[in-house]
Amino acid sequence: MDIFALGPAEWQAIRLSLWVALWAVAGSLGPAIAVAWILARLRFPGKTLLDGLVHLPLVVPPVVTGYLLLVILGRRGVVGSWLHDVFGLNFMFDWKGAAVASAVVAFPLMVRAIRQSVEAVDVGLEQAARTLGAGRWRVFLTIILPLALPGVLAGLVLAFARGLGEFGATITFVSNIPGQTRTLPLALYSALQAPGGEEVAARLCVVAMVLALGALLASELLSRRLAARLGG
Amino acid sequence: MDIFALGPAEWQAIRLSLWVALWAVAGSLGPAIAVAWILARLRFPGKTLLDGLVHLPLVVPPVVTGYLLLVILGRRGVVGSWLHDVFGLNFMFDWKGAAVASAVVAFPLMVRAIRQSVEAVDVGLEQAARTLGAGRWRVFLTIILPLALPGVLAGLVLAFARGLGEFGATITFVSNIPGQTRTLPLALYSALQAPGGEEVAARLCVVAMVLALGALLASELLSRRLAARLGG
Amino acid sequence: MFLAKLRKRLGELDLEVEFCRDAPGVTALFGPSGAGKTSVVGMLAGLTRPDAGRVELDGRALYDSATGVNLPPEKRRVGYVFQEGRLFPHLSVRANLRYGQRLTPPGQAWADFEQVVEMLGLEPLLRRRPGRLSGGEKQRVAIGRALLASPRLLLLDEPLASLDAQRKDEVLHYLGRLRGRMAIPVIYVSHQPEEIVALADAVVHIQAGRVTARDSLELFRRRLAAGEAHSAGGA
Amino acid sequence: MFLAKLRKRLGELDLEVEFCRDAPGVTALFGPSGAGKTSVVGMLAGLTRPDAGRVELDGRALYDSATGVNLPPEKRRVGYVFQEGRLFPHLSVRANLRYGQRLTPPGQAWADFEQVVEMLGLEPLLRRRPGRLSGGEKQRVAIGRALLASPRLLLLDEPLASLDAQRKDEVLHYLGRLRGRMAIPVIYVSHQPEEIVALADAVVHIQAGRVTARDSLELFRRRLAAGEAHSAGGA
Amino acid sequence: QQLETVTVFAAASTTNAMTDIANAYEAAGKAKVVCSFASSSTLAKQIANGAPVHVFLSANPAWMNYLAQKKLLAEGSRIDLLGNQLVLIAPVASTIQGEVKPGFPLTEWLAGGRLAMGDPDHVPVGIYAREALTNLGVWPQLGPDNLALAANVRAALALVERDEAPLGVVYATDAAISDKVRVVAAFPADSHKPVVYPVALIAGRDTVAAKGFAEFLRSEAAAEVFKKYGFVVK
Ligand SMILES: Nc1ncnc2c1ncn2[C@@H]1O[C@H](COP(=O)(O)OP(=O)(O)OP(=O)(O)O)[C@@H](O)[C@H]1O
Ligand SMILES: Nc1ncnc2c1ncn2[C@@H]1O[C@H](COP(=O)(O)OP(=O)(O)OP(=O)(O)O)[C@@H](O)[C@H]1O
Ligand code: MOO
Ligand SMILES: [Mg+2]
Ligand SMILES: [Mg+2]
Repeated sequence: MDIFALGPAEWQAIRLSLWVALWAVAGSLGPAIAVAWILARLRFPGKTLLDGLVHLPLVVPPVVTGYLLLVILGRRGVVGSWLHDVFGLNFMFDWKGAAVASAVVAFPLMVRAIRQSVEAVDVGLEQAARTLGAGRWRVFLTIILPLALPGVLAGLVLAFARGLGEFGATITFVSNIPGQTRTLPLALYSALQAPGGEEVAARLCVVAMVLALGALLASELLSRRLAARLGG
Repeated sequence: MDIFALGPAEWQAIRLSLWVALWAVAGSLGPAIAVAWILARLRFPGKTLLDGLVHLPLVVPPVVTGYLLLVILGRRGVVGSWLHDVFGLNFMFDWKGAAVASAVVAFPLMVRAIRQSVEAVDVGLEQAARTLGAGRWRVFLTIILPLALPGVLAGLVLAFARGLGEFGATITFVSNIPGQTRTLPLALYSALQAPGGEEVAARLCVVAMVLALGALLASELLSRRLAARLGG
Repeated sequence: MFLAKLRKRLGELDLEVEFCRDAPGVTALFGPSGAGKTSVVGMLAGLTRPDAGRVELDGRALYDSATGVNLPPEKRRVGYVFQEGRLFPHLSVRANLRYGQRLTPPGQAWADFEQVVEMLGLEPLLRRRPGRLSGGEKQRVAIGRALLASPRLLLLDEPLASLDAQRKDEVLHYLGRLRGRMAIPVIYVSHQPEEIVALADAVVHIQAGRVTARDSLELFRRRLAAGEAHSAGGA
Repeated sequence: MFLAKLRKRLGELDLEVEFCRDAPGVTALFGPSGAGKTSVVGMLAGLTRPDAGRVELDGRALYDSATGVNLPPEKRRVGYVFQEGRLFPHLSVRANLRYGQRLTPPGQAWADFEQVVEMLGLEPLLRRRPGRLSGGEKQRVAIGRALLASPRLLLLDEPLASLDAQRKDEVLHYLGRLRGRMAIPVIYVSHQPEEIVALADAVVHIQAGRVTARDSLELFRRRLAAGEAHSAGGA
Repeated sequence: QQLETVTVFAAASTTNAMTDIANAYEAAGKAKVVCSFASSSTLAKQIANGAPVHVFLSANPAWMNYLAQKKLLAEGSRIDLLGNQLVLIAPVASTIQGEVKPGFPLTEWLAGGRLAMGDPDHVPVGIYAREALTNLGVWPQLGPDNLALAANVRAALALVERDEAPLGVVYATDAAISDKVRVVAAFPADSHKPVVYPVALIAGRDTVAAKGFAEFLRSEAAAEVFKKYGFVVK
């Protein structure tokens, strides 16, 4: 099997996948950090509920997630119609929708990783910064965020990898449109469904693994660098 | 919508799901702890590769995971035929196969959670136990494991929740057999094929969420208890 | 002027103390482990909220349970040198020192970077990271960092406790230089009589959450000679 | 008899020391922070592997670079009291004490539970968790735990460093009681001359990884009086 | 006495009908019938990997051929059991009226929206739809921007139900299960190869009980059920 014998359609799927996964992590990074910080540092009634909600996409089958996204963010959906009317935003049949699906499914993983690294930041350092005149927000930006960076990075890459593999929610929400929403896993699925498609499927599977492992590896190296910088 | 109006087939799916998810976590706990310990405490060439391999099921679409399981563990599969001939073990069509699918898909989540808590155990305590005459294995059982228990618990519950939601790998690997492999998500899928099935599907979806959230909540409470015991 | 009346329940401990300082100089909080010294200092800095009482600095209330005033730490202008240093590990020594200085409201800054660096001998360390400093160097940087935020009150919580004798002498030397030049009140927490003798102008004895005695330095010396301070927790 | 010749490269530090003890009693390792004291002790316990050298205890080689012998820590029967106690937080004091005792090979146990508990005054603490102990109590438990494993050599790495004066006196008192009754050699690491004067029979001075002097207790006292020990790191 | 068990793999689109028929057969005390419903490709692959199945009902001939090539079908047991009709559907509220015939104004009806259908690369209903639209001469007018290709019929149906797509192509049986869509028109039968659901016994598993059930699938009683759910019985 020659794994480099990829056709143009397959290359398109790969490029699109990377693009979608990149936007998915880029878009969810901010909210994930915010939620992670809230879960790590605040105490409030309903915290366990928030924690549970964040975990939902991990627990619900992706196809169901996709259907819920369709209902909520579709052009006729509550939020979707509003976004469309006010911002001209349209997710249906669009790579942006695929990015949303990937982001939602990967969100819990990102939050978990970031939360753990925020929890590991010494509260003593925050207190020190406060006594030096930094408000909560500045403490967050100048102390917590830089120190939690390795965890943020880990969360980012994990979410990226998970986003690369996202299938069920994507196809249900935004359908399978070449060049728009046919990501690698969708192409892979298509291949598996056709008799004799195993070879193409195997090739795409290898590509998906290589991309994801590459991302994991790169993050490992980067976070070692970061750790070394903190140590030195 | 009356979510308690569940028919016997639905109750069967719920019971089966719980059973399958329980066995999935029970069976993968040992290997997950071992791998987590290896990743947390050992340094060896190829460690990053092992780390990557462990993450694979997170990255690969579940349908593909299911297909690979079918090829490997199916009755004609390399491992599957051997298991069948030597141990009379049979995964196809059987809840055991569903448990394997859930376990494989949830494995990376479990390992991540446990690894982090093992890494948090002070190496100093291990050294202390060593000087008191405990070998590596005893140190693991009497020091690391009890101290990492909250993380093990978190990993267990996360994997349990993920296992409850597993769909793609299960239907691809062990098909959709009532009472054997038709778990909650598969019942949900089947319900969607029927006229007016949306209501049943919605009900099952709510059940799945409640079960998963319940598990998360219980683990939260339990781990707070554990933490309090360690503190006191 | 600086004044503190604090009441706070801390687990088993019922903390209730009162002390003040109306001129620049060093007040030592002296007492055994668990007496509540760190808790007191934390309340002055605004890191812990007292149950009741009042903290006043230069005529402004930092905390007052009667009027409900409770300034957050960043509004108090209270410098705090922690027992463990708490330097920001991701910033160079220079960036650590500048951290609070840059946040000082214009017109309120009295600390000069060059001067503080010179006084604490920090010049050779500026480009290093905290991870590469010895314990004594860390504490000197922590002191400099607190000073450069131009505080109106400086809190030092056992800044020498984790140092060995040599480093202790080194930091003590710098603290001595500091003392002569500072125009703000300083609270110095310790259970080492030698440090107190070397640095303090007045001593507040704290035991089990209560002020058990107040000494001038002279009185404290005499108490020490009579072997009394030892029983209060010193050596 | 106990003998150690150790060589190890530690970052910047080139460690090379040699010392021995042929009778029960306390050898103090005395030196400033960073001298390499903890590193030496870690190599005796088998937690760090030397680059070369030999460690011998009662005629048995624990480590020998010439023959390739390197017993793991659990086979060395070397008791280690760490600077920070390192009690097992999930076990009661009693279970902490029993941990090593239960692992002692039959026939090798010389420590008696009741006796150790009595000697260190641990009776009232037995049911508590380490999280609920004061620093001094923690160190007493750590000492008891090490003793109950019936070691043939006891290592104490600055067991008083994190304690305030009162607790220090308390633990010192127990260590004194211990010293009179122990039939095994003890290595006591410290940079506090008072502790050494109170406990040691002999003193090995270590600076920058080298043995700079060896004193009997008498010699050390004289050196101290002459103000020399101070420059070696004491106060 | 212990009833023999017959295991049936059936295309997901036959879920309701096959469940009813299996229940009826069991009620008659003939055998115990266990059904597994998934997409035909999934089921075929499971059979190819040794799933211990007696009867396979595929939603298209392709996957049955796949098994035949692998010599996994019992000799002479394969027949075409069911047929289905391709229909054009719209949301219930849609006002689109007309006939599906050569050159029908599909793009006009879509009015910039997308046609929801199965992915013609692999979803059987999508393959038929493409063939029909091609024969009717409207396929060339459809670019990627006019299509919403779904992973299965159900997903295509959902897009029309939610009014995300103004029109969709599904089987008559699929249109029948949803009350949120209406059939605009059926595709002419000669516009595409007949939609055929072949059934066969699996090689080495053509037990008496399995044969009995396969026989029952062709009975009058079974035909009633299939028709009820919109299938065409061959
Ligand atoms: N948040 C809290 N809740 C309950 N108890 C507390 C809390 N903070 C401190 N304490 C208790 O209050 C007492 C005083 O603690 P504090 O740290 O102020 O003492 P300290 O005088 O600084 O001692 P040391 O010299 O050991 O630093 C201790 O017994 C401590 O356990
Ligand atoms: N694994 C290591 N790699 C590199 N350098 C090390 C390592 N372990 C210790 N060192 C260095 O060796 C020197 C001796 O450290 P050690 O902890 O033995 O000193 P010490 O005499 O016990 O000091 P203290 O009184 O502060 O405990 C230090 O400079 C330390 O930074
Ligand atoms: O095999 Mo199906 O009936 O197209 O899902
Ligand atoms: Mg304190
Ligand atoms: Mg040391």
